[in-house]
Amino acid sequence: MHAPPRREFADMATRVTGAEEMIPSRAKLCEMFRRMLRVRAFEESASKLIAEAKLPGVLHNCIGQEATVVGACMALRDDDYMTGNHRSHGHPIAKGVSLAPLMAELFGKSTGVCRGKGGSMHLAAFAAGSLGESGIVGSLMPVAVGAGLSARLRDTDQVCLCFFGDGAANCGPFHESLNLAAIWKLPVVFLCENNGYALYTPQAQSTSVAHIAQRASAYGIPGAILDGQDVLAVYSGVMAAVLRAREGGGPSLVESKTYRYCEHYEAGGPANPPIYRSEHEIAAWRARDPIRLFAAHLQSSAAIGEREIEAITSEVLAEVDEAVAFAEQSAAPNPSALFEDVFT
Amino acid sequence: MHAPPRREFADMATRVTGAEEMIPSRAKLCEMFRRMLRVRAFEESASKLIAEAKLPGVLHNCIGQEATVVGACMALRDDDYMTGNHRSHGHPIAKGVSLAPLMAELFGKSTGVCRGKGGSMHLAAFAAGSLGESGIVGSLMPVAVGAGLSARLRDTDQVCLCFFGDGAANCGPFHESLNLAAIWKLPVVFLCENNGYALYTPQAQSTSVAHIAQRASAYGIPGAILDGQDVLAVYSGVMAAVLRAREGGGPSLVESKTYRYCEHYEAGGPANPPIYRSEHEIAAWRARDPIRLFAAHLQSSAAIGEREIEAITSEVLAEVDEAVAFAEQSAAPNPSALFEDVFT
Amino acid sequence: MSYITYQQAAKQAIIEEMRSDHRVFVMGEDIQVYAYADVMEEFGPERIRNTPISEIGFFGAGIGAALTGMRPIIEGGFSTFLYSAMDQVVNQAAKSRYMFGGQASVQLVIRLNVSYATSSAAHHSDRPWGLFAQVPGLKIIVPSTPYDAKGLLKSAMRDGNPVLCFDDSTLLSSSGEVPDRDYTIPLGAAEIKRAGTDLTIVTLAATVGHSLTAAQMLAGDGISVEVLDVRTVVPLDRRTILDSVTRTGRLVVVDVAPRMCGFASEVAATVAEEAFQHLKAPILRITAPDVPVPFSPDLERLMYPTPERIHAAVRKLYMKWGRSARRDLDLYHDSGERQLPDGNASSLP
Amino acid sequence: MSYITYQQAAKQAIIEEMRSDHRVFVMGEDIQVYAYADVMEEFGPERIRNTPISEIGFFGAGIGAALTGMRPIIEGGFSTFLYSAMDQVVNQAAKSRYMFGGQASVQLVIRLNVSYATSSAAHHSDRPWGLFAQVPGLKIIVPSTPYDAKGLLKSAMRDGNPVLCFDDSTLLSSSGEVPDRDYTIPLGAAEIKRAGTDLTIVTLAATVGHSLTAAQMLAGDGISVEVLDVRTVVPLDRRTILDSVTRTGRLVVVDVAPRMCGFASEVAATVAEEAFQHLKAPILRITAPDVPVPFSPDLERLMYPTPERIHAAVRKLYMKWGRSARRDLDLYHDSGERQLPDGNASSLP
Ligand SMILES: Cc1ncc(C[n+]2csc(CCOP(=O)(O)OP(=O)(O)O)c2C)c(N)n1
Ligand SMILES: Cc1ncc(C[n+]2csc(CCOP(=O)(O)OP(=O)(O)O)c2C)c(N)n1
Ligand SMILES: [Mg+2]
Ligand SMILES: [Mg+2]
Repeated sequence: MHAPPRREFADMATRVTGAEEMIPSRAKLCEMFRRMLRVRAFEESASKLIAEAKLPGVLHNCIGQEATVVGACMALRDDDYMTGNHRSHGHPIAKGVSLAPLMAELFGKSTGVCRGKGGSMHLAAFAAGSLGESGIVGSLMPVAVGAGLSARLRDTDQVCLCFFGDGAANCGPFHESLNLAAIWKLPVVFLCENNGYALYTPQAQSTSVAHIAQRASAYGIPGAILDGQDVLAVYSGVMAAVLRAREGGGPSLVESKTYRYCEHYEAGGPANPPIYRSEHEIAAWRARDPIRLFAAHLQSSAAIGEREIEAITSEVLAEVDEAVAFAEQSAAPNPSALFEDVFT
Repeated sequence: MHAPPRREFADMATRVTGAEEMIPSRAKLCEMFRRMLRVRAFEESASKLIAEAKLPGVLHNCIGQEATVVGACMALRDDDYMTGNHRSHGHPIAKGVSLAPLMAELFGKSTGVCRGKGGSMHLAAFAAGSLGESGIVGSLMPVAVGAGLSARLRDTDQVCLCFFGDGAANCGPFHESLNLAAIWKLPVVFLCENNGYALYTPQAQSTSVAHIAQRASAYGIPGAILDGQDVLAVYSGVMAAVLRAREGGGPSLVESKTYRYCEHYEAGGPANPPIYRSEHEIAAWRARDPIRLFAAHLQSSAAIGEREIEAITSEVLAEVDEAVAFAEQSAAPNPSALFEDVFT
Repeated sequence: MSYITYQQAAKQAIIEEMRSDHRVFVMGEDIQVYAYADVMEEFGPERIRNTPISEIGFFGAGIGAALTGMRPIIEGGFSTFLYSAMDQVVNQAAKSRYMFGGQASVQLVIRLNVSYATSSAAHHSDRPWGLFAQVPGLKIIVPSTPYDAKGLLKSAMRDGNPVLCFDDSTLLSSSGEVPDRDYTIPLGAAEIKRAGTDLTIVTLAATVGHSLTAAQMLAGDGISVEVLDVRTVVPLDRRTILDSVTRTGRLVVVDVAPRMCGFASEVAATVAEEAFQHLKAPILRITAPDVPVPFSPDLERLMYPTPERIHAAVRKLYMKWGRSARRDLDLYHDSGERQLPDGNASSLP
Repeated sequence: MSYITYQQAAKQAIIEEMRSDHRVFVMGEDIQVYAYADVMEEFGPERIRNTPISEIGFFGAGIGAALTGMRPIIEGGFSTFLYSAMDQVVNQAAKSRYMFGGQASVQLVIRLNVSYATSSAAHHSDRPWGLFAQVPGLKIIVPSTPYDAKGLLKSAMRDGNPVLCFDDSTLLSSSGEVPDRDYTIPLGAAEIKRAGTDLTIVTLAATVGHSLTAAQMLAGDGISVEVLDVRTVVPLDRRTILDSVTRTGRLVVVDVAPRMCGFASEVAATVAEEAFQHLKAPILRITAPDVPVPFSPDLERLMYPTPERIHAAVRKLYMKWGRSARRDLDLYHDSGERQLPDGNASSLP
């Protein structure tokens, strides 16, 4: 069973450094909360739309993993890079991309962030540093290394955050990417969203170590395990790795233990998944829902009051509704677009 | 600098188990010595032949690495499997394949072990368990996993020995193979012939760990570092891994520190290699020549006398001469062979 | 005889083969709980083997197992995942037998889901049978019916060579009569799906059905079309293709794959070489254009040959190059800038 | 103008580009001490970057660097190492621009050594330009002279798209006049290397030279041959090919790559589609047979087109289908079992 993380995981990371950036400002806390809500509301809306057969293709939703996705991206600067995978919507949203062109992309519309050509699995927003998501597991890990290399060669202090799943930790690109980034000391943070499963395969069945982060030792780089349901733990853990990378300390392997509530993917029609995880396990993780946890923390620490939380919530819901309306009203791509963008 | 191993390396492995097979019989010691000589004499002869433009293609010789190659193969049973790489001649010789068809293969003759179609880099002798060598770095590592899997599925207790170089330790197939073998507990022994360089690249420049064997921890399997110039250290170290594999204990990652005296490859014409290693380093390794070390050990331990050593030596030299004569007298492949063996 | 789907027929082939030969086993991601969940009890997790996401690793393991006497089947997932294991497929599976002078047998079947027309975008939509046909040493089957799915797969499993089996996802749930008994369809034998005298359509996979529909429509126009399903790309049944074109004098090749250096090019080139003297009309390729697959269904639906497009293109060709057409007329070729699957455009850049 | 080798010319293109644009850098195995040792002082180890044996890793890193504004050149080594990085090349480099709706530019050049005829056997001898031409989104250049090597490579580096540059190893040490100044050769522009009226040979790489030699020999037979070097496989200059065949009426395609679904198939298909009415003879492909490359020089030398083989095959074709040949004669086709590069055999299995 994929167990919810114990608190000490988070401590491992937060112990690393005490830099100022580690403590988010009130504005940043608000923004974190807003982005977590955006991810969830966006996906819940998309989920409904696809069930109604209003969206083409399939969706890989990350509901339940918002703390990991947002905590990690919020540790980046706007000009930092990010690469993702098939579980794709959360990453650009967390990086700050606005919802309307993302939603339009799910509809395959001309106003989509990729002009309707990428769809759910291949969102990208280069202006926001989002270098793309990918339908091929592990395939953007070396691309992230290249973004880090590019930052070095252009003499900027940009960092690249590379999201990947627990399933990707057993593929060749993982190994080559971590070794390359390590020997070249590149500013890359490899962030494993360990949600316990690759499709229906539990991590323990596919992986020769208990924790993905243990593999850091094979590359002589720091490894950390974070409580992926605690956005602040993720934020500070990833921030430590980002700061290290930015200062020339090289890459890190950060593992965030989290969970997807939903099925591997959603499409129109009934999902009818095989039984591969227990109700008990799902309940245990839902009990530590990242948004509820964070809301409670914000209130108990008096950082943000209930009123503000409600305000943010209704703003986000309105944003999502607007995004859907924008997408629905947008035009389909022109047939000539079929031949555009193959080459410059 | 790639330093000759200290003695403790070997001890790490020999401490592992004290099974009977670990102590080679006198006959086995003779055979080890004979095979080491065969490898060297075969390659020195081939080296001369290619310099005289009597052989097509290029050769990757392993002179200097005989203790590793032979020590490892002698830890196998005849029905065990072995896969290799581009530095290829030593492996089948050490596995017991006779020299004539191997030499004929280097000549591209019809009597070659691969009918002249494989050549130096692609020797194979399936009857002897040699499943092939490969021109693509790392490519036979997953194939070795498959041989181990096959042994398991056929319910035999065969083991597969997988040779690879230090350069292969950074490629995707390495990672996927070790993880697969580990989670499936397959009878595979991954043997890294660490000769310090991949072509002109020193290991430290390409590899994020000091010792390849350290990566064993990323797969939850045993790792060992052996004195690759000491055939008995290699033998016992690999034997420990082989026995473990045969008993269902799963794979091991064994690193044997060794050295190639010659250049990466030899062809007709002057080599003119760039300077990438020091004379001093070469001398330090030559001072621990594996054949001389073993000969000295055999004599000092009174296992084999000088006369016997001389006898074996002249037998081996005669064998090589016969192999060359056989190869030279053999017919070129018939043109129709071009179209044979594409499919069954 | 049972009336079952293409997917069921393929699985039946595998299950029967597993029952009759213990050397047959299956590897792939998530297959234990998914595609083979219903036979786990019979075969167990050793023979129905879940793999990590390690295409290099388990494709290579399949090769190693085959080299040592097993008969693995690899469930490779989507066709686009093949590229992750490309070195194993091209350098090892395809070449080992040759390089090792016939010592090695790579009795291995790799099944791939050729998914397209489902808004999955470019990472899940390749139709790469033409690409792999450039690799000597691989056989390639592309069944178009449940009957063929079972019969070809059985032949592939017994063939002794590495065989890529591309399953057209648009056909997976199509149904047909399939014998319950053991039978095989030889690799390299095309099937004449419909006889005709005026023009030959050579095709494979889902466009076999589309071509038959188009042929029906063309019959209404008074054009008698022969439809040929090659069934296997390698070996390619050139004899049957040439015989047909020798009779009809006109060739159209239909394929959902990109045009450039694809299956359609090979068929066209073969006929232009070996049946030239019988040709009464230009050869026409009706294929997907040379672009990655877009996500938007509004774009993707423009890409593939449909019965209507095949009908229109063949009709147009025949109007210009039919029985009474003058050969010297240079009217046929619009020089459109792009190749759409209406066969109607040149591919000039 | 300097009289330099093909290899030197290509390197000159790269060095000049590195001097004029700091975003250009090179990655590959052992390049610091080998191919680029002489310019290490000028550019340093950051811009001339040694890599581990990690083709997935450093090909992918090249893509990531290109996506973020750099202009990497990847020294990929032998063409057969491409397969190790195939997913990066096909799924990422080729598709990113399209999938991301034009946001991405993958201004990346991947250089490959196409080595053959050197007894290196099947793991080091592929000629896979046709295989990669099946992948929409990749451009492919195949220079045949020092002049082209520099000019095409410069265009490739400035093109803004992923370009595979295949260097024919048999040409690397050939020499020719190369301008010292900056110049480019547009991608997609074939070159008429020799004008002729009776027959067109379309070819690329080393067989350009062989075809020119053959054309010289054929002139002695009274056959006037036009020789066309396509120079780039993608984009393919179909216009020049079609214009030539329109004039000569006969087409022979010569290629060292395997036949099936290869470059020769594409050229043949294009002409059979778009210049059919001008064809006076069957198209002929003179290619390597569809077999892996054997080690033995006695076998390997049978594989590739040579001037003599091209001469003999074209002569034979022309004898039967020359100016006065009767079109209905069915004499031409031997039904040989195998395809040898004498153009003389059918490829029936
Ligand atoms: C190379 C490759 N192999 C297989 C797949 C099919 N596939 C898509 S997602 C997935 C599971 C991925 O698991 P993980 O990396 O843990 O991400 P998660 O879905 O859990 O977020 C698989 C097997 C793929 N897309 N690419
Ligand atoms: C995939 C691949 N990349 C690159 C090469 C070129 N190459 C051949 S041997 C070699 C070095 C291998 O080093 P190592 O694995 O340490 O073996 P060694 O030569 O030292 O025995 C390289 C880079 C190759 N053959 N295959
Ligand atoms: Mg997962
Ligand atoms: Mg080495």
